[in-house]
Amino acid sequence: MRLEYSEEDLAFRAEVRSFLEARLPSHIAERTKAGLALEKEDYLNWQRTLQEKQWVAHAWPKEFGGSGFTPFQKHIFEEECVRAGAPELPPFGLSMLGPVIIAFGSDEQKAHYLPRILDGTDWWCQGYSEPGSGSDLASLKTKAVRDGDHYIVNGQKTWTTLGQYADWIFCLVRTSSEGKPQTGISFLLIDLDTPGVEMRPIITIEGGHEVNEVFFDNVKVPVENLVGQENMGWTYAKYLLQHERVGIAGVAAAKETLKKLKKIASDTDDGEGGRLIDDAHFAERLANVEIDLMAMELTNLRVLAAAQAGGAPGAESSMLKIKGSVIRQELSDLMRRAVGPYALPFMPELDQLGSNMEPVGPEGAHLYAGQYFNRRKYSIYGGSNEIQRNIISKMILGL
Amino acid sequence: MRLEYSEEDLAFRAEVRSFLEARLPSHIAERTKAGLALEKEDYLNWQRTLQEKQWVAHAWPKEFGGSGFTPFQKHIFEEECVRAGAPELPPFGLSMLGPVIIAFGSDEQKAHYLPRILDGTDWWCQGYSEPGSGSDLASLKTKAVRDGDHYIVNGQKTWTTLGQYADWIFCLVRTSSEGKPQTGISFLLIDLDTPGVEMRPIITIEGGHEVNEVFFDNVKVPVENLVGQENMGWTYAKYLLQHERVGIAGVAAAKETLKKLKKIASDTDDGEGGRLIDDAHFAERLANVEIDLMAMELTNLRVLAAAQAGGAPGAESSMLKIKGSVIRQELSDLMRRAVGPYALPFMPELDQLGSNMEPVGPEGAHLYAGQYFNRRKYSIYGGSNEIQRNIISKMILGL
Amino acid sequence: MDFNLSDDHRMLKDMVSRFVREQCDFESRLKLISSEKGHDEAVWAQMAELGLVAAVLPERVGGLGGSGLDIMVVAEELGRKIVVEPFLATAVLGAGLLAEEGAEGRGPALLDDVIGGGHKLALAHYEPGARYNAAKVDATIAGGKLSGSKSLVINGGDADTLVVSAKDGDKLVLALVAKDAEGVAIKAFKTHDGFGAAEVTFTDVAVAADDVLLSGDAAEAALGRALARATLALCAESLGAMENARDATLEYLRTRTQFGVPIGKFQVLQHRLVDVCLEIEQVRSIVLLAASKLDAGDRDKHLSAAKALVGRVGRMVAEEAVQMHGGIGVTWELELAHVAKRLVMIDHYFGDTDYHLKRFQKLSKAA
Amino acid sequence: MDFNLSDDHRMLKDMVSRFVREQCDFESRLKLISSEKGHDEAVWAQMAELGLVAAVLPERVGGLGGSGLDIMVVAEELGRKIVVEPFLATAVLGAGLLAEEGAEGRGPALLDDVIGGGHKLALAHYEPGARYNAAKVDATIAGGKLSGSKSLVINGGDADTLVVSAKDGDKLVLALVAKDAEGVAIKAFKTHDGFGAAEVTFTDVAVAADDVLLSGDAAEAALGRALARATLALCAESLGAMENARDATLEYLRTRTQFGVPIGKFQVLQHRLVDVCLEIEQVRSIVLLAASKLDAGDRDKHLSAAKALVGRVGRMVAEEAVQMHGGIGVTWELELAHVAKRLVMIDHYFGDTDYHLKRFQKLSKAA
Repeated sequence: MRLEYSEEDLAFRAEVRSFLEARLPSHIAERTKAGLALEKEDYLNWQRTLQEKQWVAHAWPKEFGGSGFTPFQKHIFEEECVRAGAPELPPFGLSMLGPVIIAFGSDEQKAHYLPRILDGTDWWCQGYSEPGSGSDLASLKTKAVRDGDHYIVNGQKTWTTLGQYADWIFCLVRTSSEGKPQTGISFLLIDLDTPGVEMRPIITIEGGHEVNEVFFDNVKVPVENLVGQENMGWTYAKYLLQHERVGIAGVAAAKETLKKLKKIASDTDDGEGGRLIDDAHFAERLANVEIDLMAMELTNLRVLAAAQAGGAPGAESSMLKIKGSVIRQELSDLMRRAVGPYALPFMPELDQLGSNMEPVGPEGAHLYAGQYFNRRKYSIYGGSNEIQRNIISKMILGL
Repeated sequence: MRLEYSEEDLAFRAEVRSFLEARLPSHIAERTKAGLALEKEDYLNWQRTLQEKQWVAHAWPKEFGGSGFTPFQKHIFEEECVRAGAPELPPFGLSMLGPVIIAFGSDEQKAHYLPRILDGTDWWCQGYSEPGSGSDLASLKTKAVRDGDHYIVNGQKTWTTLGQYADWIFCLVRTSSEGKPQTGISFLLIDLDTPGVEMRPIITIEGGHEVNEVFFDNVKVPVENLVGQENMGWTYAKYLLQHERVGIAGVAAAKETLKKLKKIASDTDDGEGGRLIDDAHFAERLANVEIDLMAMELTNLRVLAAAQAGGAPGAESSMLKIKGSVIRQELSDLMRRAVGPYALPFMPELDQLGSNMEPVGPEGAHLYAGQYFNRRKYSIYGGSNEIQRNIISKMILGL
Repeated sequence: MDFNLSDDHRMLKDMVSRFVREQCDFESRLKLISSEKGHDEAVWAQMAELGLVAAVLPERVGGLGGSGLDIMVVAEELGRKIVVEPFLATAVLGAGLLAEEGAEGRGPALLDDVIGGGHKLALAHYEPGARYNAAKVDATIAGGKLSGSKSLVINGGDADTLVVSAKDGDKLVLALVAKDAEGVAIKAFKTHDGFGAAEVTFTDVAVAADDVLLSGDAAEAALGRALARATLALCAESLGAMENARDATLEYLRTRTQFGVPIGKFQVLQHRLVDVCLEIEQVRSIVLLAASKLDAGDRDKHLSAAKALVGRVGRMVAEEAVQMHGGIGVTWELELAHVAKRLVMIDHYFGDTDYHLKRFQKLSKAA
Repeated sequence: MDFNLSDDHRMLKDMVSRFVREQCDFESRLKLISSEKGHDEAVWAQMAELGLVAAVLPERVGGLGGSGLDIMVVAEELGRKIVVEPFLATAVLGAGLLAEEGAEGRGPALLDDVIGGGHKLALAHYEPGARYNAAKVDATIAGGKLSGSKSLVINGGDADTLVVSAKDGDKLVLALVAKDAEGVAIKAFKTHDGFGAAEVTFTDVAVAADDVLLSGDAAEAALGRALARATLALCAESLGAMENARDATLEYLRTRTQFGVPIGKFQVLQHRLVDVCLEIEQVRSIVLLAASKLDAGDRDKHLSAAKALVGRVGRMVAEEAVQMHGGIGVTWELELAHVAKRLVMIDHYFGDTDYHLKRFQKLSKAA
């Protein structure tokens, strides 16, 4: 038993930290720390900078240009990125599609797509969910019918994150309606420039645009865009979903939020001549979530250590997902409460790049209610917490 | 809309209060307020005193010797009794069996049993639950087989409250195994002196003896002890269970406990030179439960008013049961926390009548942990809170 | 004891309920909250015409009631459709103050126009940095000049006249200031729950004797009553919004299918909706109680109990309803998302759960 | 980073685990807690023989370790079967103090006998009315005479020697007092969780120079370490007891049928047990963390975090496990009922959740 990092890990942390200090542009760090959206170019530039060190694709083997990080290195890298305010690169090409192509793609697909993901030539988005499918992903209805050397795709996908920036989409489509719903699904790559594809924004509860719906109207897709075998897509999709997600608990981000929250609570007048951090009710909630997070961080490290030793995290990911989302949501609740009445203003224009609008109340205060509402998604997306509990009940408890 | 009691109700409250002041023996009041068990004689004496005013059987019509109270009068009566420390008379004969005999019994049964319930000649207990039945009451297995003009009863009942004092037991027994489980059940009255009946104590978590299990080994019960028709017992049982329970939320008792809790918190040193009631953490919990209880009291009165107007409380009883048990359990939790380390001593001898043992810590402190553990039963008995939620979901929400 | 609404209240409730169903539909609200004005003048005019301002004012000034229950009945129905028209600011806060028995100067004469919907009001009271502390007033009136800053003035960008609190020496004064008076700077903005508010700065604004509505103890007491009425109205609005959220969730559980069955068949969701229902019944009780105590000596204890419980349950109902809706629950296009935002943001007006829990503790210990 | 137990710790864990499974069965415990003695001397002798006292003491005094992890490993396994023998009082508290580097007088020489199981100890420190405040010491030593009262002394009725805290002027002193010394009055009783404790009064009890174990800053520091070790041991015991409750509940959900199916088929119970499991994992993490910090500068911050979380989760696990067991869960005959009592009562020793939350706040803000 040893709860400290190894010398090698500490050296790696130092290397990452100094790289970030040297290379991360301050305007990106500021916006990321404030929780504001970035431009596509910001992501791409940062991706190119990281790839100089081959630090972009953590789920890929080194021979394909991946980082080859160990689980602890991934964790340390993520912690340092969050701490410095480096943007989280969208996972769709790098962490989702890439591993699927490496595992199941043809040599031509590997040769064509992987380098373009790494250098940012292609921005990918995900076409899994449909309006009717929700937690029951296998019930998807988008159809691909073979017609010569093309598929003709019709249907609708939704919750397509950052689809507005994307060039390509990887989709689960139904190629057969025989047998169980899972058996007739295929994994298809679609160029978003193809005629018949339409992307429409979904505005989320707090007023932001991060997700989209995608409509397919007789979209012609060449058969060589099929990954693996026809009707085997469910296997690839599960592979993708089960793919180890070091950061699923969001510990690094939560620690940064906690720091910010403590700073706000220290700076905020309680209205009665004291500081909010000395208000017993507020301080109790703060202490409880801080303790939960301390425990969560170690729980996360325990799972990582098991992964490092070659164990495959199964239901543990579900545990991390549930508790991690609860803690991050509680933090977002405390953030909005901390600023009191100044949580009320809704000022999206203020957050646009180059805005010279004046804020109401302390800097950033107007953001926290929006973030609180937006963070409700943590317990919904990627398999709701209810689905995660079903999984744990079955896998760990055998109920 | 009028949230005040009527003049008549206020006059009734005054009458009850002065009767209690004049007639309730102080040693009974003291033990009841401390939450200690009473002797059988204490209950019987108090029942006889109340029956001088015909104030004993609230669920019976006046012509059978019942009180004829309106729902509000029942509520006021209960409040005053709890406030004064009058014991709650066991409901088995008065509130459970009595109404069933009045509704479904023969004239002979009415003439024989009802007066003996009223004057305390017969102490009744309940034989519904069985070790395997739990929330699934209809799965009961105790069998009664007709043999001439007797039934031969074999089986086991459990959770028989105050059975150690009882003369008779009313039982649900299986007289047929055909059809749905509910259809073969009969309602039988059994003299506990009959050969083959054995009553054994169940000691509860905190060390008290308030429930029992009853074993029936070839017990001969005359057929005239059958209530209503054979195989119709489920109907009578449901009638009994649904019978309006004014006090199901336990508001009156909870208000007294809250008063006691506030007194303890005011009297208790926080160990740092202040009073516990000024400790922000404790005070916050106290305030939350006090507010819940204020709301609960009005919720209870709203249901009563609906009953007064002739409405039949159905799922509302389930709501009162759930929220009432949660509030009373929270209060019992705060009681044990209030006395800090003095919750630890386990001194059952101290609570025996006539004990001259010396307590450890403040008077009564040693009782609260035991009460907290005992009160876990509130969310279990009489249909667990999970069963109540199922009922509400079905009846109110239609899910 | 009788929990039935009187015939008058029943009629009032039905009228408001019908009106909001017909005139304050969600599609219109979506457009309004993105418009500069933020609400619909025509709808406000109709609301006034229906007597919704009058409903919360005493007969003495041409009103129709003004009791706690009047406020509760109207606000609950408005809350049910999260109506954005300035009922709280103009009727409950502003008109309520103008209708005070001790009110003087030009204020009371404005009432007819306010009741008719032709003149809108706002109370400029809380100050920057005061958080929820209503006792902190640093704005001053000296030599007929008002100076100071007011924060998060509800409807502050839209009101024709502001009722402003300030100190004249040690004495609290409530004075009327026209929105376009010299020295008034109004910075208007929207709130997350779709309402309008403003930061307002007063720099040597002329206040004539005729502008002074109330002063001294009368002003303190009137302000206390106004804040109590507004707190009650917000609690009742929250109750209406909770019932909207509950009904929408129940409907969703009945109709949304997953894994081949309506999701309402899943016991976990059933029990969570049951708990939501239980808590809403508790909120109805505490709001009724607070309404009945609006003119009682222990008014503030009951209002703090209500606001604290509304804050706690409001968050629970909002979060549970959104969660049970899944992804669709976090989209701008869904009414429920806006209901949830109103439920949560109500905690940020006139003192949050913590503030009112503490006030309740203090008042409950004293009692 | 490595979360695997070393071979030594693995062996220790397996040994204790096997021992308690074989020797500390529930039937025996039920008899013991109703006996006057309250525990089994033969079992305690075997525990000592197996080296469980030595395990939590440094090699310097003939021990085998004494690290946070040593304490955690042993206490967790004892907690799993809610073992009533006086490990906490004698080994963790008493022997730990006797083994302090600065310890003087006749105390250190007692250690061999203590390690061998022939001599039992108790720490008489907390005082009546002090609640959880460990800093309040009103007992005095003056002119070689000890006077004062100590409250809820764990194992106080059974210990051969008491380690007593008292003030000599401003200076804290830890002194040894034989249980049968003149002027010692011991009122022994049982606790709800089946352990023994006592109220102890000292009236002019003679304390020779040889009886003084530690004094001044050394005594303060040693006492802090002893309370930290005991807090850690209790947290680890709670963790073991939680896992017992979880396993028992899982087994019950699998085997108890209602409405024709195992109750574990009900989604509501599944999800609640999942939440119990999640929180127990969190407790394991925080106890590990606290164990690793036992000799660090921020020891108390981590111990308070652990004790606060253990208190919160302990209550939750106890209540959920009992509730899911239904009626049988509240009977004396069921092991789970006693596990639940231990889980809840642990909150009442060495500071409850509120106490440790507050201490954590203070230490966390300072850090």
